[in-house]
Amino acid sequence: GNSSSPADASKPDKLKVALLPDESPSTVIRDNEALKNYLAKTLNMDVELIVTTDYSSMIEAMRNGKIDIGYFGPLSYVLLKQKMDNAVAFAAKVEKGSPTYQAVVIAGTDTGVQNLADIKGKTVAYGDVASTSSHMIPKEMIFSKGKLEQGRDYEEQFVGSHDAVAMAVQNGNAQAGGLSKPIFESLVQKGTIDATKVKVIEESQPYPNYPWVLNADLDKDLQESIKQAFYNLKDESVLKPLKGEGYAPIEDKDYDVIRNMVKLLGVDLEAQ
Amino acid sequence: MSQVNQEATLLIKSSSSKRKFWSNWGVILGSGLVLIVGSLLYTVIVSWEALTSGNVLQSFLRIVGEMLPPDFTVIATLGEPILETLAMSVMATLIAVAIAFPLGFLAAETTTIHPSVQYGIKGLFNALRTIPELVLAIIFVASVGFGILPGILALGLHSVGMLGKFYAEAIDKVDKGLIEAVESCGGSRFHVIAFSVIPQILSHSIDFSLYRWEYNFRASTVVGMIGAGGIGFQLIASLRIMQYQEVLAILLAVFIMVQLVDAFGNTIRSKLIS
Amino acid sequence: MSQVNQEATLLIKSSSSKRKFWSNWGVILGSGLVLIVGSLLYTVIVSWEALTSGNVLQSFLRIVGEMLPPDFTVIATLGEPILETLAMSVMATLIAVAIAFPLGFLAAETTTIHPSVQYGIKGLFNALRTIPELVLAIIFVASVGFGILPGILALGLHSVGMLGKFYAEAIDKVDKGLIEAVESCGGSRFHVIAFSVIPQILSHSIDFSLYRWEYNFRASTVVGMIGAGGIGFQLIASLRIMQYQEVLAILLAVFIMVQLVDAFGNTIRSKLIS
Amino acid sequence: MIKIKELTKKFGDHLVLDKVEFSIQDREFLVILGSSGAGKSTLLRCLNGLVQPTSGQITLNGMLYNKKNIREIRRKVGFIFQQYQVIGNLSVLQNVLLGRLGTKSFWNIFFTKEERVRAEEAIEMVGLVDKIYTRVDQLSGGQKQRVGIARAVLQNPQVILADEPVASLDPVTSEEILSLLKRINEENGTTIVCNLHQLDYAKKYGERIVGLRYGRIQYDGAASDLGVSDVERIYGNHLSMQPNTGKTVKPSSTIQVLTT
Amino acid sequence: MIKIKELTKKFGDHLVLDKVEFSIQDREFLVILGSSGAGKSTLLRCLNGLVQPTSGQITLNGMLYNKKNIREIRRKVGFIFQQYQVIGNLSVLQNVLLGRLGTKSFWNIFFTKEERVRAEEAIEMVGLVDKIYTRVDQLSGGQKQRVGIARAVLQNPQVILADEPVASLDPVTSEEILSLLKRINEENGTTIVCNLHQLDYAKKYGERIVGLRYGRIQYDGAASDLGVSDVERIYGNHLSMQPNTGKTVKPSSTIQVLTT
Ligand SMILES: Nc1ncnc2c1ncn2[C@@H]1O[C@H](COP(=O)(O)OP(=O)(O)OP(=O)(O)O)[C@@H](O)[C@H]1O
Ligand SMILES: Nc1ncnc2c1ncn2[C@@H]1O[C@H](COP(=O)(O)OP(=O)(O)OP(=O)(O)O)[C@@H](O)[C@H]1O
Ligand SMILES: [Mg+2]
Ligand SMILES: [Mg+2]
Repeated sequence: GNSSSPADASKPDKLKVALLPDESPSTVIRDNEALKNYLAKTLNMDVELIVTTDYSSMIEAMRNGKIDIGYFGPLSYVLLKQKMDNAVAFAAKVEKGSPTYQAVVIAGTDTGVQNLADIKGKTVAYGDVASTSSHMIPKEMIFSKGKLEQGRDYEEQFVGSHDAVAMAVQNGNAQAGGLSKPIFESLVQKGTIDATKVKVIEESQPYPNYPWVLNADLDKDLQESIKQAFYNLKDESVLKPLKGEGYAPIEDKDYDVIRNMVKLLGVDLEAQ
Repeated sequence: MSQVNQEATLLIKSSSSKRKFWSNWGVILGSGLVLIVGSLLYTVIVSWEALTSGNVLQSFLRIVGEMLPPDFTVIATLGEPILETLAMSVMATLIAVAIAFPLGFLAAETTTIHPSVQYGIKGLFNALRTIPELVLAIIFVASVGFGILPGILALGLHSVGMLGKFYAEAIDKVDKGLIEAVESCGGSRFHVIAFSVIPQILSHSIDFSLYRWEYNFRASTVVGMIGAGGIGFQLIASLRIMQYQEVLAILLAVFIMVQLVDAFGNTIRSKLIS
Repeated sequence: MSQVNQEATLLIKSSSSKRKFWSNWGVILGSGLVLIVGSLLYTVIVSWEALTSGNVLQSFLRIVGEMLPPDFTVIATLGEPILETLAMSVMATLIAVAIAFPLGFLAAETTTIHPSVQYGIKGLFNALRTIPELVLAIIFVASVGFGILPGILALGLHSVGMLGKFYAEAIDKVDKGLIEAVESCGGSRFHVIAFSVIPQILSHSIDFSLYRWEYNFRASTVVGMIGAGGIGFQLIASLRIMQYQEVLAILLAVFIMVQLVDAFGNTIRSKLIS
Repeated sequence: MIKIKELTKKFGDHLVLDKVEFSIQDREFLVILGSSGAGKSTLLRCLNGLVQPTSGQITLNGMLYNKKNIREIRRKVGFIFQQYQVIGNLSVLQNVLLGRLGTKSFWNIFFTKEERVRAEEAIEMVGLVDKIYTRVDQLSGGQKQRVGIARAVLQNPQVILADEPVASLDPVTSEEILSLLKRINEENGTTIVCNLHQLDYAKKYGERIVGLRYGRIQYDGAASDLGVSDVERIYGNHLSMQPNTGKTVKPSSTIQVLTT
Repeated sequence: MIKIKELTKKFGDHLVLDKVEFSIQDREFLVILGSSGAGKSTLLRCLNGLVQPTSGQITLNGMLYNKKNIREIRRKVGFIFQQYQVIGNLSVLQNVLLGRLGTKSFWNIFFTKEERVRAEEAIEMVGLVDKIYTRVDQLSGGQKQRVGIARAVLQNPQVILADEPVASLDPVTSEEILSLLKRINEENGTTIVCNLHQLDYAKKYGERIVGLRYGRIQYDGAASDLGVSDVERIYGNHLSMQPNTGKTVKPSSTIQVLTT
C-alpha cells in the first residue's frame, strides 16, 4: 500500500464526497443537494459533492487524497482496495430489505435465446469494462451456468452504459446483454424498454451492493460520525433520489465474492 | 532606444487613421481580453485550493511511475486491433476528404457560387463538428450494428466538419493574383480551381488530411468505447482495470503510428517543395 | 480533344525526367494505394452483413427521430456548465498557444536552431497528441483533484501537440523570399521571425488557434466524464441514460457556441485582409 | 474595337482613374505611358475585366463588359502581367497551356496533343525550351516574364494587354519580345495595348501613345508626334525628391545625403 | 573592397556561375549587365550571403564570408531585390524600418523615434510619403520597388547591391532613383553594385561595367569603353527566336505568325 495523504487531510475543513452513479447521473446531480445538506448538517462541516461518470478518475482521486469518501461500484472498490489499503468500505445501500443487488442477463424475445446456453454463437452487450453488474456478474453467469466463454463461444461488445445495453438488445444489435436488475426494471417501468421485446433469461445471485468508501487516514472521530451518518440515514427526501431504503454496515471481506469472480474470469489484477 | 515606436511593432494597420484602427480591432481585442481575464479569474477562484495543495507533483509522479515499465506483453494481442484501427481511420479519412474537399470550395468566399451556399455549407461543417464522435457512433451503431463500420461513419462524418472548414480557410488565403492569371485567359471558375487554387492549397490540404488521418487513428479510443472496436477499445479496457503499464505500451504503439504518419507527411512535403 | 495530355493535369513535376518523377512519387502513391485498397477490402469484408441488412435507414431514422423535438428544459440548467466550459476552453487554449507558438519555431525547419532540436520537439508534439485527453485528465485528477483545473491541463497539454505541429508546418510554408528580405538587412534569426515569419503565418495561426479553442470547448465532453464538469458532463450524462432529446438540446447550445467562434474568426480574418 | 467611356476607378477614396475616355482601334499598337502609380496597370486590368470600374463603360466590338460575357471577352483579350503572375508550383508548360482555357468548356481541364505542341512552339518563341518542365518558381525574373508572354501568345486573342512586358528583360530580349508583339500585331492583326516605361521603345514600337498622369489622359496621339513637352506633361516632376532645391543639410544624420 | 575568387554556383547540375573572379573597389559604381538568366541575380545574392556558393571565396574588406560573420557582412551590404520582396501585410514604414535591423541586438525588435524619423525621410526620398501607413500589398509595382530602395537607403551600408532597381519604374523615376544611388555613391562613398538592363543607364551612371554571359565574365572595364562588339558578346543572340530565318509557315496553325 502506498497511502500518502498529507497531514492536514486527517481533519479537512471540507469533506469531499464523490459519486459515481451507475445510473442516471443527471438525476443525481439534480437531487444531490439533499444528501449534501444532510451530511453537512449531521457532520457539522462543509461538504463538496463531486459527480463523475468515470471509474478510473475516481479511483485515482481517492488514492491521492483528492476525495475523502466515495460511492463506488463493487468492482471499482476492489480495484481501489488493491492499490490503497486505507480505503475502507463501510456502508452499502439497502434495497428491498437487503444490502445486496442482482444483475440480469437479458435477451431479445425474437432471438430464440431462452437460457444462458442459447447464447452460444451470439453477440452479448456489456456496459463498461470496469462495471460489476453490466459486465463482471453477467459474464460470470454465462461462464459458470451457461458454460460459455467469451471469444470462443460468443462475442462481446461494450456499449458504455447499462441503458445502452438494454437498448442494444432491444434494437437487435446484440442478442443478449447483462446489466443491473434495478436499472433494467426502472427502464421497463419508464417505458424506454418494451417488455415484449426484451426479457430476462436469468437473474444472478445477490451480490453486495455499491459501497460507500472512506479514507482511513481521516480523523477517527470523523470516520465514526460519517459511518453513523449513513447508518442513521432515514430521511426519505435524501434516500429517494438515491433509490435506496437506507445504508447497512458492510466490510471489506463481503467483497471477496467479487474478487473470486474476477479471478475466475481470469482478469489479471495483480499489477505491481 | 528607450522610446518605443508603436508603428513598428507587429500590429497590422488596416488603415492610416489611428481612430479607425482602434475601432476595428478594439472590439475584437476587447472581447478577447474580457474572455481571457474572466476565464483566468474563474479558474483561479475555483481551483485555488487544488493549485496550492502540496502534493501535486508527488501524486503526478506516482501515477506516471505506475506506468513504468511498459508491459509489452499486451502488444502481442494488438495485431488485429491495430489493423482494424488502421482500416477504420483510412476509410474514415477517405470519406471525409471525398466529401469535404469539393464542399470546401463551396464554403470558401473565393470560390463559392453564392453567399447563401457558402454560409449554408459552413453551417453544415459547424454542425458536423458539433456532434461528438461518440454521439455519431451511437447513432451508427444503432443503424448498422457493431464493428468498424459505425466507427468509420462516425469518424468520417465528424471529420468532414473539420476538414471542410480548413480547406475553405486555406482557399480563402490563396494569392488572388494567381487566380487572376487563370481568369485573364478566360478560364472558367472550375479552371481557376483546378489550375490556380488547388496547386496553391495542395500542400496545406495534404497536411490537414494527414493530420486528420492520424487524428482518426487516435480517435478510435472514443468510438472504441461503444463497440466500434479497434485499438481504442484495448486502451480504454486496460485503463478501466488500472493496468497502467499496458496503457503505456498501447500508447507507445499508437505513438509509432503517429510518427509514421508524420514521416509520411514530411516526405510528401519535401517532394512537393523540391 | 479526345487525346488527353498527361502533362497538363495537376500532377506536379519535380523534375523534367519522367523516370525520376515516378520513382519519387511512386513510393508515396504506391503505399497510399495499398493502404486505401487494403482498408476498403477489409471494411467491406467485415461489414458486408451490416451494409446489406435491410433496416439500416429505418434504424437510423428511428434514433434520429428519438432526438426530436429537442428538450429545451435542460437548457435552464446549462448556465453554469457553459460558463465552466468556456473558462476551461479559454484557459486550455491559452496555455496551449503560449507553449506551442514558441516551440513551433523550434520545430520548423525554416527557423529551428538545430535539426536535433527540430526532431526532438516534433516528437514531443507527437507524444502529446498520442496521449488521449482522457488519460491526461485521469493523471491530472490524480494530481490536482476534481474540477476544471485537471480539464484545463489535460486539454491544454493535448492541444500543444496539435497546435505546435500546425504552427511548424505553416512556418515551413512561408515565402522564403520574404525571409531573405529581412536577412539581407542583417536581421537576426529573431528579427526574421518577428518581421517576416509571424506576419506571414499570423492569419493561419489565428485560424488554427480559434479552431482549437472551439475544439477544446467541444472536447469538454471528454473531460466532463472525469468530473471536470462543464457542458460535456451534461451531454455524457444525458447520453448514458439515453435522454436523446436532452442530448439534442445540449448539442444545439454547443452549436451556437461553435457558430460564435466561427463568426469571431471570420471577423478577424476579414480585418486582417482589408 | 475597344471603347472606353468615362472610366473611373476608386480604391477607397483614392481616385486612380478619373473619367478616362478613349477608343482602341483594331490592329492598333497602342503604348500607354505614365509614371509609377499613374493608373496604367489599373486601366489595363479594367480592360480585361479583372478590376470592376467604379463607374463608366467599356465595350469590346460593341459588347458591353459585364459578368455574363466576361469569359467570352477574356478569351478575346489576353493579358501579360507586370508581376508575372505565373503559378509557382506548375511547370512552364502547364503555365503556358493555361492560355488555352478560354476555348474550353466549363469542366474541361485536359489539353490535346495539338495544344501541347503549340504551347511548346510558343515556349520556343520566348527562348525557354530548355526549361519546359521546370517549375516556374525556379526561374529568374525575366524567365518568368517570358512564361507570361508565351501564355498570352498561345491564347492568340484579338487583343493583347501587356503590362510592362519587358520590365525585367535585358535589351536584346526586350527588343525581341517587342518585335514579337509587333509581328503578331502586323501579321495576325492582333491589337496590342502595352504599358511601357522606356520612351525609346514606346516610340519605336508604338503607333499611338496614350499618356496617363494621376488617372487622367495627358496625351493621346501618334507615337511619332510625342514631343519633349508632352513627356514632361506625362511624367512631371512627380517625386517629392527634387535635386538642387537648396534645403539645408540635417546635421549628424547618417542619411544626410538624402535630405540635401 | 569585395574580392570574388573562383566563385561557382550550381543549382542541381545547372551551372549558373562559372569561376567568376573580380574585385569591387570601395566607392565604385559598378553595373552588371547580362541577358535574362545569365546569373546576375545569383551573383548579387552570393555577395549578400543569401546564396551559398558551390565553391569559391568572397571577402569583404578581407573578411571571409561565412556563417559566423554573416550578420556583420549584411549590415555593411544592403540589398535591393528584383522581385521587390517587401512584406505584404506590413506597412511601408514598417518595411523600410527593417533596414535598421542589422544594427540591433538579437532580441531587439523596437525602433527609436530617431530611426522612425529617418525612415520617414527615406520614404520621402523615394516619393511615397502619402503611402507611409499603407500595407505594401496595396501598392503598384513601381511603388513596391521604391519601398525596397528606401529600405536599403535607410540601412546606410558600405555597399548597396541593387538587383534591377529601376525595372518597374518610369523613366523619370528611374533617373531619379539612379541619381539618388549615384549621389549616395559620391557623397557618402557607398559602393554601388547594380544589375541593369538598360544600356544607356549603365553607361550614364556606371563607372565600370561587368558583363556576364552563361555565368562567365565577358566584359570587365570602364563604362565609357563599352563598345558595340562588347555588347554583342554579352547578350549574343541568345533567344532561339531568330527573325527572318526563312522557316516555312506551318499551315492552319492559329499561331502561325510565330513560327515563320
Ligand atoms: N488593390 C488596391 N487597393 C488600393 N489601392 C490600389 C490597389 N491597386 C492599386 N492601387 C493604387 O492605385 C494607384 C495606381 O496603381 P497602378 O498599379 O494602376 O499604377 P501603375 O501606373 O501601374 O504604376 P507602376 O508603373 O508603378 O506599375 C497606386 O497609387 C496604387 O497604390
Ligand atoms: N533556386 C533556384 N533553383 C534552380 N535554378 C535556379 C534557382 N534560381 C535561379 N536559377 C536558375 O539560374 C539561372 C540564373 O538565374 P538568375 O536569377 O541569376 O538570372 P538573372 O541573370 O538575374 O536573370 P534575369 O535578368 O532574368 O533576372 C536561371 O537559369 C535560373 O533558372
Ligand atoms: Mg503597374
Ligand atoms: Mg535577375
